[in-house]
Amino acid sequence: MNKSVDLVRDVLDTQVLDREQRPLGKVDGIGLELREGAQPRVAYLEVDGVTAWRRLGERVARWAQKLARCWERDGHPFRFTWSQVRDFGIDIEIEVDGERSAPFDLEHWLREKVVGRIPGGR
Amino acid sequence: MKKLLGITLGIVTSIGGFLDVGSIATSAQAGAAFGYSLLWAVLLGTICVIFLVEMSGRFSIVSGHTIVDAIRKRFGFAGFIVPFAATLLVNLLVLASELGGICVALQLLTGIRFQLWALPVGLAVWLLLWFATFDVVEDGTALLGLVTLCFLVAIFTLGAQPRELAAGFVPRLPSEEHAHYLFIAVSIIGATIAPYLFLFYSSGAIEDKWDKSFIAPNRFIATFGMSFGSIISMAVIVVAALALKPEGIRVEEYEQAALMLVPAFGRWGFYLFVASLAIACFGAALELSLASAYSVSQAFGWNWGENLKPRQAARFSMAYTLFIALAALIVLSGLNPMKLTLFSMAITAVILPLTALPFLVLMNDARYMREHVNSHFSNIVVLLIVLLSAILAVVAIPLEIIGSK
Amino acid sequence: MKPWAFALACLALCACADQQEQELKRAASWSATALAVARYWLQGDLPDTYAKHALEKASEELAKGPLPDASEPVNEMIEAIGKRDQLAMRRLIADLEKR
Amino acid sequence: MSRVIELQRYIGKPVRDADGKDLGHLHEVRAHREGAELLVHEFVVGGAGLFERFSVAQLAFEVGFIFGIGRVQGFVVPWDCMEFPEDGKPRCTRRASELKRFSAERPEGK
Repeated sequence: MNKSVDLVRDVLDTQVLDREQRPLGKVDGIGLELREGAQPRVAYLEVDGVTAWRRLGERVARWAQKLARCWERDGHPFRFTWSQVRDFGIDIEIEVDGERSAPFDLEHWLREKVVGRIPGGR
Repeated sequence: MKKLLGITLGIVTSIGGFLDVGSIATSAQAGAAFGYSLLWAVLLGTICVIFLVEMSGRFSIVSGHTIVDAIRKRFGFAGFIVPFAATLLVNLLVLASELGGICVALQLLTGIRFQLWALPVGLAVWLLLWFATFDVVEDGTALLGLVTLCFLVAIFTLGAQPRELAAGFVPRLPSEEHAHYLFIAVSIIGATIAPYLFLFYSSGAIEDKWDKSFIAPNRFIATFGMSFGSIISMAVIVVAALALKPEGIRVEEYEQAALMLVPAFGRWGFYLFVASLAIACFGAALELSLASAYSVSQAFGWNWGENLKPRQAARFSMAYTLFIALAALIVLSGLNPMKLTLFSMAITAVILPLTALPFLVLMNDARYMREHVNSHFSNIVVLLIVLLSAILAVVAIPLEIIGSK
Repeated sequence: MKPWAFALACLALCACADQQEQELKRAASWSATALAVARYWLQGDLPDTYAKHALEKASEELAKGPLPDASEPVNEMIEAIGKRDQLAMRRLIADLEKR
Repeated sequence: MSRVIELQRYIGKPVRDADGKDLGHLHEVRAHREGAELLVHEFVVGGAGLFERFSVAQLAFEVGFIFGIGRVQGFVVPWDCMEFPEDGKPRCTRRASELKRFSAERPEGK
């Protein structure tokens, strides 16, 4: 894998896959740690719908937050560090089990509340 | 051998899937009001859609991405959200028109008002998506869609004059009713270059796991599939011109369009029209619901795929469920189906640049396309037709609104 | 007066000028529709349910248009279909053609 | 002391140089791998290829690129000359004249 990485072109809004290649979401946010006298380092990469909507403005983000509260298990967004990245190319593959991570909260909520109840949704 | 099957299937599905409520309604009105003189609009739309469909197949094959997925990555969330929302809204209007088309077909058959059919028809479309897999949905409806070939047969039984037909391909304004002529031309182009067509095609290429060996077949499918499909659309114009125009019948409601196959097939004509309308709209409704669920899932990075059971892709399945429900409500509200269809097609032409141009940028980005980037010729063709139809639409819609008051 | 407002105004003007002409055209189209439906029905090419439904639609539109009296023969056509009275239908077709 | 910023909120924002002159929009953040870390070495300001908000002008600009109209140009700002104040407006501590310029036919390919 080549050394240089452009954070906007190659990382932001890139598809994130979990250990079993299942789509987890897109990189909606990048946490950059600014340090005194040392190069800024990427502290975390974030996959969270509300973070994405916040890029459009605070009002939109508040709406997204209200909505997300119904299915979010724990309040804070899903973050992973660069060291967890296993493969980096067209998509970013990370060492995480998607099923149990925050981005799948909506998926689980829908499965229990709606899909599970409809016959044939097995 | 598998490739050959893939190609023939690709062409068949494009023929069956090409015609929808938009092409039937706009072509019927065009033929009845202006005879052959709007054939050029279908041709123009077809040329553009051939390029766009070929490009969307090549894009998925080479980059491994779908279009929506890549537009977000290339332009960022804030840059992508406006074209995305506009396309979704138009998809909803077009889906409502498709469901409306099925309900009207049932109204013609039974006399029961179309609104009462809205929920049962919405449920039928939803049930097929909920229980069937991608192949059944795509291939089944397309094979049924071949019934629309009856319009082609009707041309020969009604004896169209080739010389007059050719004249229809030269664009020229009629002596009067310029505004309405322009509006129908734009609606035809919007009906022919429906964004969901190439978004669906690009997701299908990923779903069918097309690899590099499919680049040539993809070009073949796009060219022949779309051209055969558009020939049927042109046939509807010709049949309307031969069967309705001489009688002085202008198509304002589907009840009038339903007469157009009677001169060619007698008692069967009416039933063939109703079957074509219902099947074409049913196929298009399925494709449109899937295309919209695909684009929402690809925009937010959810797992997607019609081959996945609803439990495996709950967000994807709920996306098309919500979409169908909203569209059914629009039909239930009793909006005039023909007017809704024509305006949805015209609005499709207005927002076409918002989808086609970002896609054009992607097709010229070496990071995605490597050596398969677009040729200058296809860039120019797509750009010209897309901008032309958008400008025409922005002019035609207000005139039509003023005219019809 | 902004230029586009001026343009819109004169567009609206010429639009209503041919408004009456549009109305006449629509009425002619709907009566032609009624005639076609009646004729095809006589030849046995149209099912009764559709024929009645299309004629109801035609008479509704004609009643709204500039020649409302044209909707009377169309209403009688609907009854003719109900009674399957082909003779009356032929007479009504002739009557509507004269209008 | 160190501070963590949400980088995506600065992307596409206008960047001022030491004299307050507008350098263009923050367009790219170039980093490289150091062991398990990802360290930023420079910022690219100005140029095109990024929508802060969707704008028809930006789309026209991008389409122009396809036909070779217009060029991508801007400045390369080393990591230690870029500040990210709380007000969300990135600032460069050097003057435009002191910065390395870049100019390319179209957004650089991979």
